[in-house]
Amino acid sequence: MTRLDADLGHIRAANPRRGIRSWTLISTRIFRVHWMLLIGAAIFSTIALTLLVTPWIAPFDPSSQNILKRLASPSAAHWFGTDQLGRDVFTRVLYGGRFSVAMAAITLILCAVVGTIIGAISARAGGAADELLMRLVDLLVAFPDVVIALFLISVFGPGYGTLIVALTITGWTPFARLMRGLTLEVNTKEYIEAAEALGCSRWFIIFRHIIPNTLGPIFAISFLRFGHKLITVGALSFLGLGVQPPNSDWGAMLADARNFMDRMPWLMITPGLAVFITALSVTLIGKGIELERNRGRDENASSPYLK
Amino acid sequence: MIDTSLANHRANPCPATPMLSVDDLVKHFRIRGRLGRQDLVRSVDGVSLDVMPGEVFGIVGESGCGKSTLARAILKLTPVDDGRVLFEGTDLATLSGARLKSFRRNVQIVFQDPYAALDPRMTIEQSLMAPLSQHRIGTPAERNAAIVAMLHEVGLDETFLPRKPSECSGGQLQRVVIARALLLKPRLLICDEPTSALDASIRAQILNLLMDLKSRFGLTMIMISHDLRVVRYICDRVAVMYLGKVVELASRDVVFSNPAHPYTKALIAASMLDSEEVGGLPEVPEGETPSPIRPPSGCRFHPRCSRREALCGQLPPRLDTVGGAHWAACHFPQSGRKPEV
Amino acid sequence: MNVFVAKKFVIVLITLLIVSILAFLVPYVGSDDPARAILRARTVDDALDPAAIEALRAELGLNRSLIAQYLGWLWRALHLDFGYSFATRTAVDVMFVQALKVTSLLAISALILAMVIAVPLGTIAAMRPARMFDNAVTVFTQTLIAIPEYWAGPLLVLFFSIHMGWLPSAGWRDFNSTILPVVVLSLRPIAYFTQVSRSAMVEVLRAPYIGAARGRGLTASQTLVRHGLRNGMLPVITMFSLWLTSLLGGSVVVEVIFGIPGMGWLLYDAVLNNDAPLIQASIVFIVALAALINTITDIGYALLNPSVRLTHDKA
Amino acid sequence: GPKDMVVVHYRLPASAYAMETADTYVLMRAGCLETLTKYAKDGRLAPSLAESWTQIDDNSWDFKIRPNVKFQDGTSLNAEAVAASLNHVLKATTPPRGFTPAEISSITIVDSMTLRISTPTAVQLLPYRLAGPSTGILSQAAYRPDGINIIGTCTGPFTIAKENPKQSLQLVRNDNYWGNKAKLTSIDFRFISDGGTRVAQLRSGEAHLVMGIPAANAQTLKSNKNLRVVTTTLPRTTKLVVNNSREPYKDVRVRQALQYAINRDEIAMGVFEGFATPAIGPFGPGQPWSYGDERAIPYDPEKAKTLLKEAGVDPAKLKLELMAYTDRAELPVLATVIQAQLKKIGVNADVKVANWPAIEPNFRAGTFDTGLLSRSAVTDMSDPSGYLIADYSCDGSYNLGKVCDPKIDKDIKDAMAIKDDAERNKRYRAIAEELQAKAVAVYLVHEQQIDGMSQRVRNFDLDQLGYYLVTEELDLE
Amino acid sequence: MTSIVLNAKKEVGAVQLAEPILDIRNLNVGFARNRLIAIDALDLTVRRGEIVALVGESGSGKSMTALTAMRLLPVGAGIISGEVRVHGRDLLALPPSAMNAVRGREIAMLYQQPKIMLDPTATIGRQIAEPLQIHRGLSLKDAWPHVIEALRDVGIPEPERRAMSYAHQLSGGMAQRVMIAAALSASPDILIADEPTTALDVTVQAQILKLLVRKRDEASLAVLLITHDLMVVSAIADRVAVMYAGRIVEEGETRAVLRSPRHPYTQALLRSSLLAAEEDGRLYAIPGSASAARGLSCGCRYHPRCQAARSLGIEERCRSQEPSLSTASASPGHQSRCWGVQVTAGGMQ
Ligand SMILES: Nc1ncnc2c1ncn2[C@@H]1O[C@H](COP(=O)(O)OP(=O)(O)OP(=O)(O)O)[C@@H](O)[C@H]1O
Ligand SMILES: Nc1ncnc2c1ncn2[C@@H]1O[C@H](COP(=O)(O)OP(=O)(O)OP(=O)(O)O)[C@@H](O)[C@H]1O
Ligand SMILES: [Mg+2]
Ligand SMILES: [Mg+2]
Repeated sequence: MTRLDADLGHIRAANPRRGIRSWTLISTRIFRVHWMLLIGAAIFSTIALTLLVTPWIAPFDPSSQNILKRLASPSAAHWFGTDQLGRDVFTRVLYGGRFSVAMAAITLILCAVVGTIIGAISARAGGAADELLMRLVDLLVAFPDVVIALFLISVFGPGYGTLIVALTITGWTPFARLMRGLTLEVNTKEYIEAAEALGCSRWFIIFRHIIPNTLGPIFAISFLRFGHKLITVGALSFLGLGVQPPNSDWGAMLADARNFMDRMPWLMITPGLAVFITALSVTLIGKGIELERNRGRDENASSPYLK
Repeated sequence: MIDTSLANHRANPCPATPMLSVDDLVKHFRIRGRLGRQDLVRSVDGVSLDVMPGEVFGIVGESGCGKSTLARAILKLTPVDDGRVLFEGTDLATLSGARLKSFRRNVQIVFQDPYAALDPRMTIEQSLMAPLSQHRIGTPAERNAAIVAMLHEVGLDETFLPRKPSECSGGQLQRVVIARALLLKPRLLICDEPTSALDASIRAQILNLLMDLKSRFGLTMIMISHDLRVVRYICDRVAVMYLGKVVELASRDVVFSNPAHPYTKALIAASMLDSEEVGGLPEVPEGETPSPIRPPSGCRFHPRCSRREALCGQLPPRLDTVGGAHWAACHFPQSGRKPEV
Repeated sequence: MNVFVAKKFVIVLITLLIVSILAFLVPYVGSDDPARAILRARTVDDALDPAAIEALRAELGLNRSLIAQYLGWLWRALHLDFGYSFATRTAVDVMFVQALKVTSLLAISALILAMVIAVPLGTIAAMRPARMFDNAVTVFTQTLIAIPEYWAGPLLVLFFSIHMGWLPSAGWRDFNSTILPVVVLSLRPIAYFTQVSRSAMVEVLRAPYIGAARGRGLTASQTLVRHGLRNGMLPVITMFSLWLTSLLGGSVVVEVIFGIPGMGWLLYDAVLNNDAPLIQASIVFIVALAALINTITDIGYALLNPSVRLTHDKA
Repeated sequence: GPKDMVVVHYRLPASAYAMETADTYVLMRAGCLETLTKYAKDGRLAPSLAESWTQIDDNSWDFKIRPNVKFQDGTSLNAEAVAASLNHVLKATTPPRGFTPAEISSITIVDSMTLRISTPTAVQLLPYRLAGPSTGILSQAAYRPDGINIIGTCTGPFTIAKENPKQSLQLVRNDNYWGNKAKLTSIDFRFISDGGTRVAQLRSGEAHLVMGIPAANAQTLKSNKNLRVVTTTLPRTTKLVVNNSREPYKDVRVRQALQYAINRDEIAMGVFEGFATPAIGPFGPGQPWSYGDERAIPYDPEKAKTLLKEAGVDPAKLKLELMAYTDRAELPVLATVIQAQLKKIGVNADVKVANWPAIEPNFRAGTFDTGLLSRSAVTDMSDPSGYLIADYSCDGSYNLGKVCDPKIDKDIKDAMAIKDDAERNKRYRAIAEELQAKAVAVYLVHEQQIDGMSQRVRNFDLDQLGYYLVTEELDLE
Repeated sequence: MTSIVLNAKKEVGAVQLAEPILDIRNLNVGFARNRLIAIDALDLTVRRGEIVALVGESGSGKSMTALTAMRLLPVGAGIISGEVRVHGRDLLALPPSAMNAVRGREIAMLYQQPKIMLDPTATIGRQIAEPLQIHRGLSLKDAWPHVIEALRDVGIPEPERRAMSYAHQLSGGMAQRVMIAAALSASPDILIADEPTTALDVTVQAQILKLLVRKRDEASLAVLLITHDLMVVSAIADRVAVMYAGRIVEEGETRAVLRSPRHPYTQALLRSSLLAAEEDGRLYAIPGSASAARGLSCGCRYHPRCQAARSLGIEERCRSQEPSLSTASASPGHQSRCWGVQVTAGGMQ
């Protein structure tokens, strides 16, 4: 042992380090990702895969009725029991999930694309255009997304197109805000100025500097918003404005189940749990990405001033 | 080598046409607080100067006096409000597209903070490759060779190519930044405080490097600094700025030995250049540089000036010659010894 | 300053004008005839009398041209007369004020509850970032974000009202009846406020002036109270106002689940009934209120954070 | 102790208690609003604010106003007050059906306690119409220019002390009531539109009496020892409207095939949880003009197939469109059940679900095959003629099925002209049989009103029309 | 100009044996995680009414020394051994609560960037009042006259109005004056100033330094002035300690150290910091970098860069053995840590 080690060992004794948390270490050592990201990704990919192969693995036809076996409790045949028409709830949760998750994904991607483009334009254009766009964002924030969706549905009638448009109209704002902020921030960086001074083209600056430096946060927020989208899609269905019967999704199943709430709590617990777990898994992914990005920075260092 | 190049410029201090001339340049920033109210920051407020081919032109002044803004305007990195910048006779305002691009090859800048000047996500190699590929210089193989050669030129080697900026020290990064600027073989290099973020020992290394490169590449340089020692060592001519204006402009020796403007004098005194003499604290003007948002009327230095008179608060002095190539913006310039060259 | 205020005022007015035009058009673009919708809401008989529909259209002025209707509406609106709700025949402003009272009580209680929980949580997490407690708080907030209100609401009712019989399951009468909706509505704000106050606090606690305060002899807790919280609260305040603006339109889901006569329910009904005056007025009202809240926040923010104050009296 | 009861009503007042609207039902059910006549338990007409009435000639009736009745604000009830009330509703932009200027020519004061109502044509049923909530009587103070004031303006056993908009009415006993004094001292009369929430209020003990229990919950409530579920058969039938003007449904055999293809028991059980009666025809059992279950149509898919074959319709090629609106929660479910049942005779049904405003235009335009409809045969009078004319006469205002049969038209007209009640009802019954035989629509179930209450509730006795919910007799143990 | 210095010297001479206020003994501080010893067996004394300058290039451990004395070390840093005595009491042995009572009362600190050292949301008056509230138990109201007085004392015009303003309304120089007022408001005995003028304009730098000198003279304040600027040292310091890679390599009276530096590092530092052209027209730059010294476990930390060792031919000794801090010249208290000095005994050229 060198003198350095001996001396520093002295600190170690005085300053006992916290114990090694092995499970988080496995995640960071083996997979090189934040453990939240790992857990979220594991859950979400399982869910996504299950929903993808639902038509092949679902034990029943989602609309086959059996009045005699209605409102049955969970059993070996019906894992989540049956609903008031004797349909298999497990099957319906799977099929409902296909709709919920697909709807959330479609609107999310639209929101991300629209919002990112508008945000970037707003930041680069500046001036009146910027002011106008940001006022628009303020305006949209003042209305709950469900209410705006309601307006649109009242105008254009219910339907998947309306639903997607409604959720996109209200959903692009966080992306635009974030992108605008990021672009403005990156724009002030000296390396952008340096690239300009070097005669690099605008596209080079956008694609090599701005996008790589903004994509990470956009990616993280996309996952964080995914959960939100899933819940909003469900809310509209819950209010009877989303998915149209005889199709069903998690929100609509919850609305139906409310009438049987006390008699068959399973009917309400399972679709809700499905929304919850799916939303949680994606937000964990988003949070994981965010924490991962910040890991190197001293973001995580605690304050030296409060000992 | 350096000696000869310096000697060259000394021999012919004033060739007929300036390489760069800045003509009554004005740059005001509009700023707005959260609760509104627009303010004008008069960062550069009527600056004129000429830079001759081959010389090292120094710009000194305290923080916020507009040095960097002037540099950015010269590089056409920021639009100007008034005045012109001519590079070899061409008005920068007329440049765009391909002509702007070729101007970019002629004038380059080295920034103060090397960490900020390099994209943290790019490797050194990518950062160095960008100017060459953007200007379509050479084949990929030639570009590689040029990059490696330039790294050696600045005292680094190819082991730095795959590194990210976070894996290098400040001094090393500043060398990379210099290498990147020189890859385009510019004729004018603007150094905006290239050493102020660096340690004293590294500062000397970088300045040595810059002087080496200047002679090897035949560069004309503008050296921006608030450190009079750097300016005294490196520059041929010096402009002193105060609150967006040039207050004194002369050859280095004249400025240091016979400053005409009281601010220049104060700056030299406060910098405590002659340190071998263990001495006390110098007498310095009271107060601090006012905000460029509401600069004082008349001579901008007058509230702090020990020699002020009524006139100073009313009439802004013009930058006028006080003897040959020695210019000062002062109503009552110091009438001192004649410059001893 | 005055120029700025005037300018801001003009911007708000122009926004309101544009919004009012859009708002005005909304009920007329739809497929459903307002007169029909109203009549359906009023009568017990499923069959609607065509003569009655016509009479109602005439009474409501729906036969006039859109421009005439808009100008008439705007003129009355300028006199603060927003007309009567088609469906309920009550003065729109009266309904609006009633609903707004309820919603603001609901929203502000939920947000204050969220603050009370979130700020200490965020602060404690920020004191030792990336440690156990912080990670637990992060997972906790993610969990809250992932809980749908329309699931949490019925579940809480199932447990607290139906099984235990402790709390009312719906309505907006007394203190007890507000507990469940406020709690459900506060779930997401708790999560977001915690996240914001945590990251703000991490920043603030590492700020040099905290160290300088310790250097003057303040204890850790004195420093936290005197210099930490105030600075750390700033982003939370911004977030508070953002949430408040967005909850002005009511939380539709919570209000519908718990039968709370607030803005969300009002708007929901208005849209379902195609109640033109109500839709129009509430859009304009909400935008105006949002502008008001934004301004108040700006001022409040300036009071707390002097560096954004108007004064530029640099020495 | 103080008898304070919580009653939950399923529908919110939507029109600020305007007298021509359904909001008057709320006032009536709250034990506040009273009418000149009322229905007795046996469905016959009984005196209320009118002591008696006599028909003067074909076109006019005299009503003797009950003496010594005071409005809750202290003013006295007299012919003038009644005339003012009735004239008010008559003058509304959209007066209630059966009490419009077209049907009432004048209301005159004969003396201070006698009122004469004249009609342009002979109307046998006028006294019945005066039992409808819209013809309820309020004091002068109720009629304000900005709407109806409901506080202290009724004559009923309960006074509205306070209104919490969209939430509840605070009722207190009217100690000056002209009839028997109410047993309860005060009532919290709440409005909750969500069925699940209403049930939760009952389950949690917050409410004592809940009007309108969703069928889905009734069974659970029934099994709860502390609760009681009371059903009342409503004059409301859920039917499958068939577009009589469209191929191939023009053919009576095709419509009959649909009648046989549907298993009404399964629907009543599965969709309505047993809280509905399988339909026997257009009118449910227990109404004076309904026939027994002898004409109920059995579930017979084989017969349905045969009928289709006879009509020359290939079930596999029949792409039947089935509309259902969401405003009644059970209809979409019902649609999926019918879809499954039709599948058994080889017919593929295409279910289309939307809210009523989106469905209605299709009904009106006749651009549909079949659609579900929940329809009440009587609204505010004990006579089905309005329903029959609107729904089944050629130019009926609500003839969604596009039924047009001159014989039916004539039968209805003839029946209405008959003065004798018994005879008239017999003719209505015959029309009902005819409708069933001609399969103008497929009648599915007769709906029931399901009300739930705590075992402590006494003397709850809701009438078929659902008018009298809170009465002076209602009590809490 | 020179006269000021001579005056100062005279006084120092007079109080040569003044009591030590801050006495750092054999201090070792390190970062276990980075395997780095930041301060290595450091001894340093600051006496009453004396300005001691601590110089050295970036990363040599100057700030760590200051923070250790304040016991405000960054996370991960640990004190391995040593004592920091103030008035003879070892601060490192105090319980944390007792340390709160010492900070601001006995020992205070000034930082490099005054503007970010002030809470942006509190008036500067409040912040100056804090030490009075904490240490003297005064209410804000009672403390206020002292606050105004303190502001006036550090040369801020219109102190009544300024006390109510916020950090962002101040210029850098003014903010540093406020920081001085806050640091000194509970009249501590020693002020540790960590590069107090680096972020300021040169004309303002002289004003701030003047203020420190005045405080030393008027209040017999002991000042530990951390800087990398030798010109500042020469202008105001009574004594100077040169730090290299965590340890003191030379120490003595300012005039003696700067006029006749003994340690090769001090010499090189002096030579390079002047930025004056050498004979060849180039600037002198210290070869190599200091970071290498951190890895060394024995020998002189400077030996990889030391030309003197090579020219004297004592490289072997320098590599393997650690020189001790020993008297280097006739000047009293002038010591250096160099084999070369000890070998030649008379000093080097
Ligand atoms: N983008 C900008 N927007 C607003 N004001 C600006 C902007 N850039 C510079 N300024 C202001 O212009 C003035 C001059 O700035 P500049 O950066 O040119 O000074 P400088 O002499 O380079 O100072 P330093 O020595 O600190 O680098 C300063 O007051 C600064 O605040
Ligand atoms: N938080 C930290 N974590 C790890 N190492 C640190 C930390 N702070 C300082 N160090 C290390 O401790 C050593 C001494 O640092 P210190 O800040 O005392 O240097 P300094 O002499 O004040 O330098 P400067 O002139 O740049 O302020 C350096 O090598 C530095 O890298
Ligand atoms: Mg600059
Ligand atoms: Mg330091």
